[in-house]
Amino acid sequence: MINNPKVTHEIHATPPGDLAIWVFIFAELLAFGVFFVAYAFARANNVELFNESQQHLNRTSGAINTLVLITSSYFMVRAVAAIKQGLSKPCALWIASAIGLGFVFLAIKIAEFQATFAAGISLSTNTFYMFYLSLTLFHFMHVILGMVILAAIMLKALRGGYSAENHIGVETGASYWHMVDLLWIILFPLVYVIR
Amino acid sequence: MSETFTKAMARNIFYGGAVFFFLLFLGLTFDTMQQLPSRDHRENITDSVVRGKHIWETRNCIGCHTLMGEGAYFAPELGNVYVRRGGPFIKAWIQSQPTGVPGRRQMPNFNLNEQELDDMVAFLKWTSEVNTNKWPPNIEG
Amino acid sequence: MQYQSQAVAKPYFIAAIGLFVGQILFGLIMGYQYVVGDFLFPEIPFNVARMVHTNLLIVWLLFGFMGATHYLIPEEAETELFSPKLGLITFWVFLVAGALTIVGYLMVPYATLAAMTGNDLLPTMGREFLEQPLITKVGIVIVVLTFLFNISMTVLKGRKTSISLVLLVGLWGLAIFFLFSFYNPSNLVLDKYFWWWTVHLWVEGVWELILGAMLAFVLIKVTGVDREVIEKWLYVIIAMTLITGIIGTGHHYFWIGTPEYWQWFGSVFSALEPIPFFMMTVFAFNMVNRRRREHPNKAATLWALGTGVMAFLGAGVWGFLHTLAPVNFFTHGTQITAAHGHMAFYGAYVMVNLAMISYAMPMMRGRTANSAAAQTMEMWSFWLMTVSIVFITLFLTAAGILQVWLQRMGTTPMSFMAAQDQIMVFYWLREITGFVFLLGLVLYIWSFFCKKGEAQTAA
Amino acid sequence: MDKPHKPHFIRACTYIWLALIILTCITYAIGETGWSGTAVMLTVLGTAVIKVEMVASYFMGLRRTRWLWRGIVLGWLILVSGLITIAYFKSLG
Repeated sequence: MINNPKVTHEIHATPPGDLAIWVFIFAELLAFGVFFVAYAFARANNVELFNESQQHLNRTSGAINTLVLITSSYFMVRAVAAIKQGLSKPCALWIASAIGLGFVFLAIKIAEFQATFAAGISLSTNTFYMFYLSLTLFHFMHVILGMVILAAIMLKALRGGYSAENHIGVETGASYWHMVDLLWIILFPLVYVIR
Repeated sequence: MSETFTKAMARNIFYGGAVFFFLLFLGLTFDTMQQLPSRDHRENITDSVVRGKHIWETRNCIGCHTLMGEGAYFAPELGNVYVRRGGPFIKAWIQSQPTGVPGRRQMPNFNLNEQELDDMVAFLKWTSEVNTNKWPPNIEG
Repeated sequence: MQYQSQAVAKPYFIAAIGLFVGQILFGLIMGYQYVVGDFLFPEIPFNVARMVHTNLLIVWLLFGFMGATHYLIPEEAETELFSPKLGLITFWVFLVAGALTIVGYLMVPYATLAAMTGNDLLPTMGREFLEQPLITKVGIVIVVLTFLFNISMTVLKGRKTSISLVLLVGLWGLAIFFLFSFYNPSNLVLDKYFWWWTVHLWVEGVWELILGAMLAFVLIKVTGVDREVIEKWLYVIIAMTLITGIIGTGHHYFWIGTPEYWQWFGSVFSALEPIPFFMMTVFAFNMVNRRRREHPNKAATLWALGTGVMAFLGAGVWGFLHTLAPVNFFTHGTQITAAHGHMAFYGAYVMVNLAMISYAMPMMRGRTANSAAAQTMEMWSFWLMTVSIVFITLFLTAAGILQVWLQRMGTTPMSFMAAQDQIMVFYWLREITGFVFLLGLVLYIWSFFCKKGEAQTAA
Repeated sequence: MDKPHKPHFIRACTYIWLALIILTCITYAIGETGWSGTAVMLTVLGTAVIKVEMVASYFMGLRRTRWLWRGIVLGWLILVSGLITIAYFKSLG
């Protein structure tokens, strides 16, 4: 029976990808969440310092990075869509482009860090920079870890390791990558914009 | 939970998470090592301070006292004792032990000579000058 | 007992319990010295008693871990030990080295012991928990390396299960981080920084891996739940342990001269450290509820469940109590730390060792479980010891809160000794509870010799 | 079996992607103006909350799962943004 084009909206019992990654995702959300709240309350204690130091941030590069990550995240959605149709090669291609944008994010971020460190700013300069550098460096490492995961999945996809029926690995990598994007979506306005 | 939660993925997260956070820990350690010289004034570590630390260790002072809050909780904190009491008091106190007052906590007499006493004071002086983020809360330590 | 070489574990367990009794005796001496300052002075000054108490604790836990490893690795790897003889040699070398060290602490003034044992060559003595002379430290390294060689070869030639792999990672981690005890720079801040790499990354890092592996093994045997499920949970729990515990070292870097950002990293990550212990409790109860067999050894099941709960209470809850920097600013170096220390060590590491011993000992004596009478006695000892530790922790917490109030807060703080005099009542209560603990321990030992009722040898 | 049909969520996610791009540009624009104050902060934070909810529901596919999973992420989001708002009001006071 050919199922109708508008497929019924069936509800899965568990989120896409391996449940173990979701335990890790929730732990990371908790850790970042506590850091975001800590930033907010630390800001409440010295507003002038935070507002003044925030001026020196490169908001443009932060915004571009947000766009980069969102697009990269979208690419992963397309990668999952591709593999659901059993198209291994296109799926690998989408993942490769997602990793490509990941490199773009890293490049922009490294440039931003270089400028910051060149200006003699370090973790101990003041509370704002401590939070700014901690949060962005912590997120930066998560982007790298995410790209390692995506690379592993891409290689397996290239070897035809996934199929329409069995592609839980791709969904796992996609879920983690979306989390990395999701965290940056909060981090950008909180650190770069709100004053 | 059914097949949606595989052991292989959990194992990967264990190894990945451990390596990831150990690298982050090494990064923070590297930065700390850069910042420390300006915070602990290591330029003030004279031979006397080194000998003082050696005496502090070989008499197992940490077995009763705390130093910067770490050690045994039987006797007072000595991280800021130099500020609290001053060098001469420390030397006199060490020499006058044990008090022998019945029922009170006793400190053995380590029979330190004049040189060793000066070294101990130098070590405690250096320790009191380390930037410990304003700890302890007050002079009592 | 499926493999003959598992019997090598027996002397380890016996030595472990023997040293445990010694630890408690010295604990009682120190407890009394807190209230009657000059008790046994100058024969056994407080710092010597403390050294013996803490070193016996660590050494008996290590004996327990090594005994547990010698017991479970052959069964996990489904092959005989690589060399049972080597296992016994390691045991005797470790026991003699440990005994000599303790005798050295007691018989000779510490400074003389240092001079005698080449401390001038490479000074590593005089630091909390690492007071052992240089030759003992070198001896420990040799013992642990031969032990690891013996165990690793066994696993290599046998079946590799997740439990044995996790246990090996934990044991190799233990050996590697012990090497930091040889690094003792003259800069106190650097000394403390890397001292925590041995102490913290042991008890809140690799030891939790060993704890997880041992608990998983006992639960598989006692509940019969299939290995796949238990090993999945094990990996998730120890993943969370290292994710939170490694950076969690930061909660020791608040006040020792390290930069201020550690107050944020240390607080945030160590605040998450109770999560793996909570998961371990849920895991233990979940497995026991979904058990597929009624194992006759009820006592071991009780110990396994108790480990989860008490580890979460002692290490998790009591740890969180004083891990946030603003709180730790006041409670650092007070009796609150001691309270956490007692319940955390007992809940996490003492209980998992006792669970392993109470599971393995009957097996090694040819029966699946002790008689009902013996098990009842053992359960009595469980409740006596656990409840008394809870009370000791409560008394020390109360003492700590009062100490903080008197000595650390307000505009007219009391001196240390004046504050100590005000909290003497809690030290008396703690000392009395200590004797109840000793009673529980004696009951535990006696339960292995209880002749009443016949041992159960159900399959 | 004929080629499995194109997943239905592609088109939805494409629209979501565009929406996210636009919302980011808005946030950036607000940032560039340098305005501050409660209204601006609530707008920016609100935008971020909407964006995160979109990513979680559509990109992460939580819309197609039991309410529990979506609830966890949404609950976390509300808690964090709520605390940030409280901290912001505290900073004004």
